[in-house]
Amino acid sequence: MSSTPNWLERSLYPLLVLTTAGMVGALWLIFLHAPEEKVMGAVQKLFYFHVPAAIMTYAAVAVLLIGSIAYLWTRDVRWDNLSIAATECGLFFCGMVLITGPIWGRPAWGVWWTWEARLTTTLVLWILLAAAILVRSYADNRELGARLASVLGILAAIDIYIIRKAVEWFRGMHPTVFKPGAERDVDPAIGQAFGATSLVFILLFLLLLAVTYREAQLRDRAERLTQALGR
Amino acid sequence: MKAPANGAGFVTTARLVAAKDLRLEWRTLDSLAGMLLFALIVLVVYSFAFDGAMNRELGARFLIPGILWTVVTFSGLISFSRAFQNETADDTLTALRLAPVDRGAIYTGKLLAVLVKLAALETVTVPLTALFFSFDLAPHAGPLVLVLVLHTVGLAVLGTLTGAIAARVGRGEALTAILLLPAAAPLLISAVETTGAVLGGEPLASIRAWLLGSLGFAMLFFCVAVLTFDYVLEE
Amino acid sequence: MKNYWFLFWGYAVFWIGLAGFLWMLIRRQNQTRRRLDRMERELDQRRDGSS
Amino acid sequence: MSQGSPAPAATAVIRARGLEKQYGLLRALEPLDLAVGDGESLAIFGPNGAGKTTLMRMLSLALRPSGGTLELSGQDARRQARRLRGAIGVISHRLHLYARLTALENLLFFGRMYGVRDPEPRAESLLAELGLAHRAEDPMGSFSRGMQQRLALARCLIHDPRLVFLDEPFTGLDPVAADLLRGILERLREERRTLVITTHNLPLGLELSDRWMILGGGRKLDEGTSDVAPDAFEAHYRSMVGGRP
Repeated sequence: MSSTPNWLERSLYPLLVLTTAGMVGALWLIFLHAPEEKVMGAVQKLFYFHVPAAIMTYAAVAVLLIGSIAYLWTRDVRWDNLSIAATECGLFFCGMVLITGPIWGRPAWGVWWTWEARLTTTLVLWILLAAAILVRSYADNRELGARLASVLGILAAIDIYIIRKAVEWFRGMHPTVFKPGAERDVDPAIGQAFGATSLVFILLFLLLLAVTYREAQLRDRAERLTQALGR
Repeated sequence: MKAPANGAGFVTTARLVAAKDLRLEWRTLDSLAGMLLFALIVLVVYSFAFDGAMNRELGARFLIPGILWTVVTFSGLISFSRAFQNETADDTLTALRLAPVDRGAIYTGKLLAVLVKLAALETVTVPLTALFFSFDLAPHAGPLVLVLVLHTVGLAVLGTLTGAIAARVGRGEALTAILLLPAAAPLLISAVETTGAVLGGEPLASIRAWLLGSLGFAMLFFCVAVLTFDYVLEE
Repeated sequence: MKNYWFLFWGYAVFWIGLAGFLWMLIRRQNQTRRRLDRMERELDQRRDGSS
Repeated sequence: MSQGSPAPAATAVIRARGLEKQYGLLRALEPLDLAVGDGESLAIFGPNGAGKTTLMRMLSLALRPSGGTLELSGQDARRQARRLRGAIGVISHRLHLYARLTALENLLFFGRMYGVRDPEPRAESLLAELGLAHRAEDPMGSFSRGMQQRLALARCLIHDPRLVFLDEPFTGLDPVAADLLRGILERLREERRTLVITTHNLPLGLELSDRWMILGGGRKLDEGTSDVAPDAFEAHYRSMVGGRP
């Protein structure tokens, strides 16, 4: 019964191949096609991974918000599985942003960390996502954990928007590589490399989401089987 | 046979729950005693960390807001996590669930009780902070009260919700802190900013945007809490 | 030129992180699958035994 | 022994179809059909872990079912939950009372929560009836177990519920308190309230009910009417649940 691959499992390998191929292409564009940026120098190339990872973090939060609301509405575990997958992927991308950020920030700003708008937001988001996983593991049954984590998911999604605004207001010094007015000055190759990497990251996000979702599904089935066997 | 009793309305329920909680608190001083002692200890530790000379040199607006809000936030955690732990002893939480009332109103009642406790805490700790770190409270009293009330309400709105979530999985202050503090980040930033401005003698108009922002934050999350509380309370 | 080291480490950390995440996912999934297989075999045996 | 006689559809106060509960790992209750008529009294028997408490909690709208439908007084329980709760009273082995509030304060708090118009006289008459009037101003925590259970009964009845659920109400009661409770339950039956009761005391359960149901391993094993000889029923019960208590 469990050996029957569903559409999710079947899409996994094409997605993996596509992502890998895309990644190779993106790396070629980043390192061999796009020129070195004049002001920031070589480290600027971190931008091609740092920014798409940040965008995917927000995408994961959006998926989490949808999954949370839909679960509370329908009480269908499939939505909760989606929330679990989105939380885990969000945590991964968020962690990558948090690590690549300071590595870029050190040579660019001269410090590893500042309490700046996006850094603060990202750190807070990471804690909130980790807390949602914590609450799930503390809950003594799946249903309660799913419900509480869904409430937290909604809370985190709304909150992250506000925190972003608040801290921006408070102090913002994040580099903006594309300034809306100055877009014409940027070498088109930089734009191409960035666009390609973003597409590859979308594929990567979908791939990771599929894997984590599939795992949540398997765990569900394992629980049901355990119960069918009388524990 | 009589028709089934229709449960109490939203406001009545909130008032009943709050009055019940405060009566219990008054009899046991369960959370208030802990809150006050904890606040006192934090203040003493701060007095080791920052001596009076440093504070006089910098002026009240630089050190005091941080001290004040860490004291309020961390002592507040005790009342947030106790708000629902006090319903576990004889499973009165189920009794509340069985009542034909809006569950958002139960949350509101708990929030009101928490707010009264926090107000009591602040009336003691704020003058005490002024005393310990020797600055003059009197000229800023009015604006300071406004700032305190506004941000305390916002903190309690989120704190009561996260405290309930922590209590539902059988955890106390630690989990409440993990859930609350990141979520309340914008509020804490605003609290420290505006308190500093007020203590620095700046006019309220200069921090109008912050105050309105905090008010909006509190109202938004109050609505979120009332709407989602059914799911938190559900067995 | 120091900047090249930051560039190198930035990408290295990303790949290490991704590999670690994938490794964790695959390991967890294999565990779950093994558990599932074991239970399914047991279920089949019970069916054979009872019929 | 099976004389399954579901109550006529028109007068059913509780009607469950395929009601079930699943807790992640384990299924606490298999899909179950149930109908209890107006003014009828149903006794639910079964060993520990049979799913009695889960069923009671779902019927009293404390616990949300995983599947199936539940109608109380002909209304969908999920949609009308809040209104229907006003007609339900619950007694369980947990007291659902505040130890630090006095007997009277406990009753007044819950009476007001249920929207009882004039709770003071009602609370006082309940306290008098249950022999607690002299302790009305004492905190519940200072009571003996039997008195606490009586106060829990008063709390359950403060809003005059039409449907009363009693989950092991006799557990931990001394003989005097048990007799008092039995008298009150008899009176509730005379008043044509609908009762659902779980107990390990088979003769007592049969005496207090019109129909019975045996649960085991999360499913309904058998049901019938209570006009049977207690000894014969006990033998039947043992054969059903396999000798377990």
